[in-house]
Amino acid sequence: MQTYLKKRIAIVIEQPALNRVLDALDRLAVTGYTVYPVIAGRGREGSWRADAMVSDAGRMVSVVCVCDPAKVDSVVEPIYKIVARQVGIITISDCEVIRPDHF
Amino acid sequence: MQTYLKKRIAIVIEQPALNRVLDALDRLAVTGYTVYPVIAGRGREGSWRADAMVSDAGRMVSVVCVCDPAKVDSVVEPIYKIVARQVGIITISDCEVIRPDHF
Amino acid sequence: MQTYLKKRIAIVIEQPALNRVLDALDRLAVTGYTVYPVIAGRGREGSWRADAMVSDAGRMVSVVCVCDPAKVDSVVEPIYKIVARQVGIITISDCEVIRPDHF
Amino acid sequence: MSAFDLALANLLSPMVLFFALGLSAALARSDLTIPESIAKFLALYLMMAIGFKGGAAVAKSGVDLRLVGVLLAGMAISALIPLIGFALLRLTTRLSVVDAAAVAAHYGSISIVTFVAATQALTSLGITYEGYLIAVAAVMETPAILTALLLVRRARPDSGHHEGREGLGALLREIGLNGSVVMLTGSFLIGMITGERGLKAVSPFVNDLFFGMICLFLLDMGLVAGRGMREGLKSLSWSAIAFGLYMPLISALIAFMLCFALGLSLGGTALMITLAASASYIAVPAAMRLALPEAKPSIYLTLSLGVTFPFNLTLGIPLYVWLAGRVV
Amino acid sequence: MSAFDLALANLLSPMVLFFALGLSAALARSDLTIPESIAKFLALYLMMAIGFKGGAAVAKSGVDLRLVGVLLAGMAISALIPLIGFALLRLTTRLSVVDAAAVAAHYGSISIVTFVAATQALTSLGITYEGYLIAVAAVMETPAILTALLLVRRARPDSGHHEGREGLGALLREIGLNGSVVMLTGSFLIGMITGERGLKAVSPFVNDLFFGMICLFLLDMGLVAGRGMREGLKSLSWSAIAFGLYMPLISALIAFMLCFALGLSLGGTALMITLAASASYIAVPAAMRLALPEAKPSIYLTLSLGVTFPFNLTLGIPLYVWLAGRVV
Amino acid sequence: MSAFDLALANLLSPMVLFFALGLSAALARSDLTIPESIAKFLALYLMMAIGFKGGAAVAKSGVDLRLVGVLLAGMAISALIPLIGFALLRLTTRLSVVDAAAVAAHYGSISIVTFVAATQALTSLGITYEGYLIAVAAVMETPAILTALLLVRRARPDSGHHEGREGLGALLREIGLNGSVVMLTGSFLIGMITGERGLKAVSPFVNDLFFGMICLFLLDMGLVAGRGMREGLKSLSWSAIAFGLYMPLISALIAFMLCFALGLSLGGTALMITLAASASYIAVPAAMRLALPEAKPSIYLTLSLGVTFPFNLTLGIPLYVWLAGRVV
Ligand SMILES: Nc1ncnc2c1ncn2[C@@H]1O[C@H](COP(=O)(O)O)[C@@H](O)[C@H]1O
Ligand SMILES: Nc1ncnc2c1ncn2[C@@H]1O[C@H](COP(=O)(O)O)[C@@H](O)[C@H]1O
Ligand SMILES: Nc1ncnc2c1ncn2[C@@H]1O[C@H](COP(=O)(O)O)[C@@H](O)[C@H]1O
Ligand code: NA
Ligand code: NA
Ligand code: NA
Repeated sequence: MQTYLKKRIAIVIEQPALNRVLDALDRLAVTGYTVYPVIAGRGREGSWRADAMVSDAGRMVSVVCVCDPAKVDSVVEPIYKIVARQVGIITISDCEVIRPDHF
Repeated sequence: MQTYLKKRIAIVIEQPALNRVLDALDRLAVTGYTVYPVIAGRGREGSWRADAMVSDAGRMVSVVCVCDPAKVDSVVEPIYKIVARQVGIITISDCEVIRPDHF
Repeated sequence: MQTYLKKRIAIVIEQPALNRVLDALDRLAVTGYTVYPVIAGRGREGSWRADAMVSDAGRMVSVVCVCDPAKVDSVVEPIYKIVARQVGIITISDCEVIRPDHF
Repeated sequence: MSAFDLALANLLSPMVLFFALGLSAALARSDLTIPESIAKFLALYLMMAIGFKGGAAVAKSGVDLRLVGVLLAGMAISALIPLIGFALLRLTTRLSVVDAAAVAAHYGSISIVTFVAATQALTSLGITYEGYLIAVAAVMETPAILTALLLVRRARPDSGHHEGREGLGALLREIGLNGSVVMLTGSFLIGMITGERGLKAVSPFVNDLFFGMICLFLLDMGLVAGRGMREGLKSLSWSAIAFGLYMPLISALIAFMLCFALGLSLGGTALMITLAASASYIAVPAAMRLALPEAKPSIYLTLSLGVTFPFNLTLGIPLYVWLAGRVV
Repeated sequence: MSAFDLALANLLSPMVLFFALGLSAALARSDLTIPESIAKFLALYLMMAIGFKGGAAVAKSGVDLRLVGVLLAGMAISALIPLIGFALLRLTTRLSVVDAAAVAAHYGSISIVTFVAATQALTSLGITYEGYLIAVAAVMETPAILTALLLVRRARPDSGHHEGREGLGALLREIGLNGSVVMLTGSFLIGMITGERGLKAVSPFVNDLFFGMICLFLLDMGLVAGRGMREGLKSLSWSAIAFGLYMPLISALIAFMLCFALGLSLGGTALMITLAASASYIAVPAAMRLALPEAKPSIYLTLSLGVTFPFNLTLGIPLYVWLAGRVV
Repeated sequence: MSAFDLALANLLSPMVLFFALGLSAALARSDLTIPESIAKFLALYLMMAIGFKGGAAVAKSGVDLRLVGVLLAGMAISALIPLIGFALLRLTTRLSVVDAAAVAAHYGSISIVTFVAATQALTSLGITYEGYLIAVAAVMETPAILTALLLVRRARPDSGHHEGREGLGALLREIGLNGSVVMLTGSFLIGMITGERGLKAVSPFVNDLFFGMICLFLLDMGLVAGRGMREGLKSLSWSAIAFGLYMPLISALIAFMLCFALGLSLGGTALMITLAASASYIAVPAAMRLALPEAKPSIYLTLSLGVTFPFNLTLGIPLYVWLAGRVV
């Protein structure tokens, strides 16, 4: 089966800033994204657990966006600007898809 | 530590069609799969949020299946047939494992 | 945008053993991890669904840890010792990051 | 009470106000949400409570022949309304065959929350109704889906292969065993079997809490409807939106005429009309994703949730109660 | 009441019928589910309500010496039953040492839902019971786990290294601080401290809602048990399934004999027998995954949830109530 | 009642004991947890119940001029306390400008659970209070956030660019439309509109269940506070921890003095003092993550949840009730 190389941008970001990331993605030329729940984690800001919180502050979610390798930089840069100020990380990896026009 | 190359097939599919995907995987020669919840997303069908739905229609889940590179085509093809008709995407990427016989 | 190569270690482990994995990661020199919920799956121990359980036994979670390629072995080995005895799998893949010192 | 007084009392009920709260919050983009699992719990609770109470009421009143007639009438309404809806949609809008059939299916089926809101409106007016109406609600959930499938098959005789390996049988099984239908029917049967005695034991749960739980559920419905309006309305044509407003009235009129023959009480008539006028947004959308995946959810969900549900909840119900008064 | 009448009344109670609804839905592959977090909430509620009420009852009746005797008897039963269970399993089935020990641990420990169902059955028969029985339930949760660990160590003296770095101490801490044990014991203590006054304030929550919440919980148990049957039964041998049916009876007989010495009321005796006969499916499975990870969950979960729980809920409880009548 | 008797009665109330249970469980590293969605449901329920009841009370008593005065006083307290808190933090601790401003914002805003616990303490003492205090609670949620932003701007005039594209307007909108504020205000208005009649319909839900639900919520707060203590306290200096203990007293004194002019009843005065003394941990932390992301959540969350909340719940509330007795 013929596949096409794309990039998978994975962002872990604190919940209160999620809308900013999604709004930014909406403004950028990406065809979509998927948001995953996160139930616990540890980073420079220490460890946390969703079940042990009353506020959304400190809780994380994860956004995954598959896009064309040519577009990666134009997507990552504005997102990185948001993430750098908040609690969160960005990773980028390769992936293949079947319908290249979809991404 | 010695590792072995495998393929990671990641499917985002609308909840009502999940059972069809899993049934297909059960019929195929994969050793297992993992289903992740999804809380929000955007695609060609517009954006959605799990917290803002009363029906399972329009809600997504994500299925990840790790399998042998030799088997990828025979797994992806029937799954793609299901996904192509529904709301959803498929991505494939490389990964390494420690117990090659497990996948 | 300049990126740096890291490794992404993904562990699927049964919920009751999660604390052991996290404690091990805390002892190892990793800068953080992210824990994702899992809602269903199939493996050698058969298939399961979170909604169809009353006990945490048999339920899975997924831990993702991004770390330096040089550290992979020292991280995977102790984790593998735990996972090998329990229900669970480990996969390793490449990814890129923007802030290399963060991982 | 005049239709106007009815409407006013309805609009100022806590139920409708909580719906309005949710709607406004969603339209204003507040981050107020009801977690997914809580919304599912509220829906389960609703089915359980309304089913159990209906069953217990039937256990008390006994089953008579009229019950059978009303059940059959309900199924007929559910199966026939989609035909009218489909024809109207094809005439007045540019929806494709599949989209029109999918939308039509929603209007043949029913909305249990609209039903419950109508029962509460009746209760607050001191009007009683036959317990078995809840069984009628249960049997009206699915026939409309079958009609929609037949409509598509007729228009596109080759579409059969789409069900692929799963086949029509598997599809019907999936649809018939839908969780909300099972919960409603099961609770109804348990209520029937355990009767007064059972009802007494669960009464604080299914009766006392009921109103508060519905308020919460309607808050959630408001949030969902508001989001649907924000996202979905722009993709709908005016003719489609108009359909979401006049179709419930057509369905109500059909039920209204049928009710002259059914011999239901005032409350029962009002509920029967409400069932006909209400549109599904739980069972049918899920079934459509399996049976007619090409149909666009943004169309049928927005129409049912963002247009018809708010209309029925606010203006429809008082109108249907008033209409019922013309029958009995 | 004859044993037969008891059984019939029990089978037609809403609780058992909701369990049957869940079971049928799961066996028919309906998509009816109770979200995970709701099931956890129902379990927490159950522990809180039953614990609080037990504690308040003890605050009223006062603590006497008998309480201490009954607590010790409960612990002894929990610690000893696994020995019998283990021997029977090794004799009659092909289960490995580890699997047999893990299964045996479940039968020494208790099922709080079975206990609650028995209290409801007693209440509906107008039979009272000692409030401290709930404390007995709490202390019976864990001794069985220790017995199972000792059984495995005796059979495989080298298995100690398996606890690795965590050590036995850490393991016992993890097991003893299991959430359900903490919730049950904590609520019991709060009930004891705040007594009548506290109970009055929370009564609508812990008393009035109780029956409805249990019905929902049993619906979930039915769904879980049904899925367990569908997936797990095929992997069990007939001799193992038989064990799931006769072992509760053996445990019941042991408790029955002990009860002649304990001087409990009729209701208290019935509950003591029920506790002995019930098998754990929350605390022990989680502990087994940590302490004996080689034991297969498909075996012990299926036996406890898919065989013994349905048996106890339907036929066991009336039998144990009847048995209790032979003691007092 | 002496302050000591008040404190003792408060410490032995089920609410405080459930909080203690959660705290101990978390400190002992038990795996007891309340699922995230249940905690959110409990919070929503709380807002709905307290809001509705407050609104219905105002509908009964009518709106008078005093209401306006008290609302303005509440806003003023909320806006001014952060100034004092900020000055004290900068003087006594090494917190940065941003961290100090963020912490100060929490103490100007309010904790609805502390408020509810105080109402329950009053009820158990047979003391009544003005229904509109809940509206005061709602208006006190956000002014403190604005003060904190102004403090940071003054200290770092260049920091404006940080709001970047979103701008201050968008920020205020996000903060003002926070879910908990919307739920509280909305329910209050619905209570006011539907009055006695509405309250009667939802009373079993919002009144009878209330106490039990609060116990569960406080169990969760205990779990959260315990985890906060375990993880966060070590990163706090002694001077910061001390701030978490004396700041509520300073706020209480300010409210105390203001109350001589407000003419509230005994209960109303106690609640006003409690509101001033309480510190936010839902609305403000979320707002801080958006408005001042450089501020460390480990500082403000630990202080508010791990220090001030437990203090207010156990010792603060009886003290504030006693203080109120000195005013009226
Ligand atoms: N090395 C890592 N691997 C995986 N996830 C991480 C890692 N570091 C941080 N995270 C995630 O990113 C969140 C924020 O990290 P930080 O900004 O370092 O506090 C954490 O709570 C984790 O969920
Ligand atoms: N480019 C993308 N990156 C990540 N997820 C996507 C992307 N496009 C679509 N998705 C996910 O797939 C679902 C269905 O997409 P679609 O079939 O395009 O409507 C969406 O709701 C998203 O969750
Ligand atoms: N081939 C696979 N691909 C993806 N996930 C898997 C695979 N095999 C196992 N898993 C996951 O790992 C869990 C434990 O697997 P096992 O130890 O084989 O029972 C399963 O429940 C799945 O969630
Ligand atoms: Na209809
Ligand atoms: Na037992
Ligand atoms: Na304050």
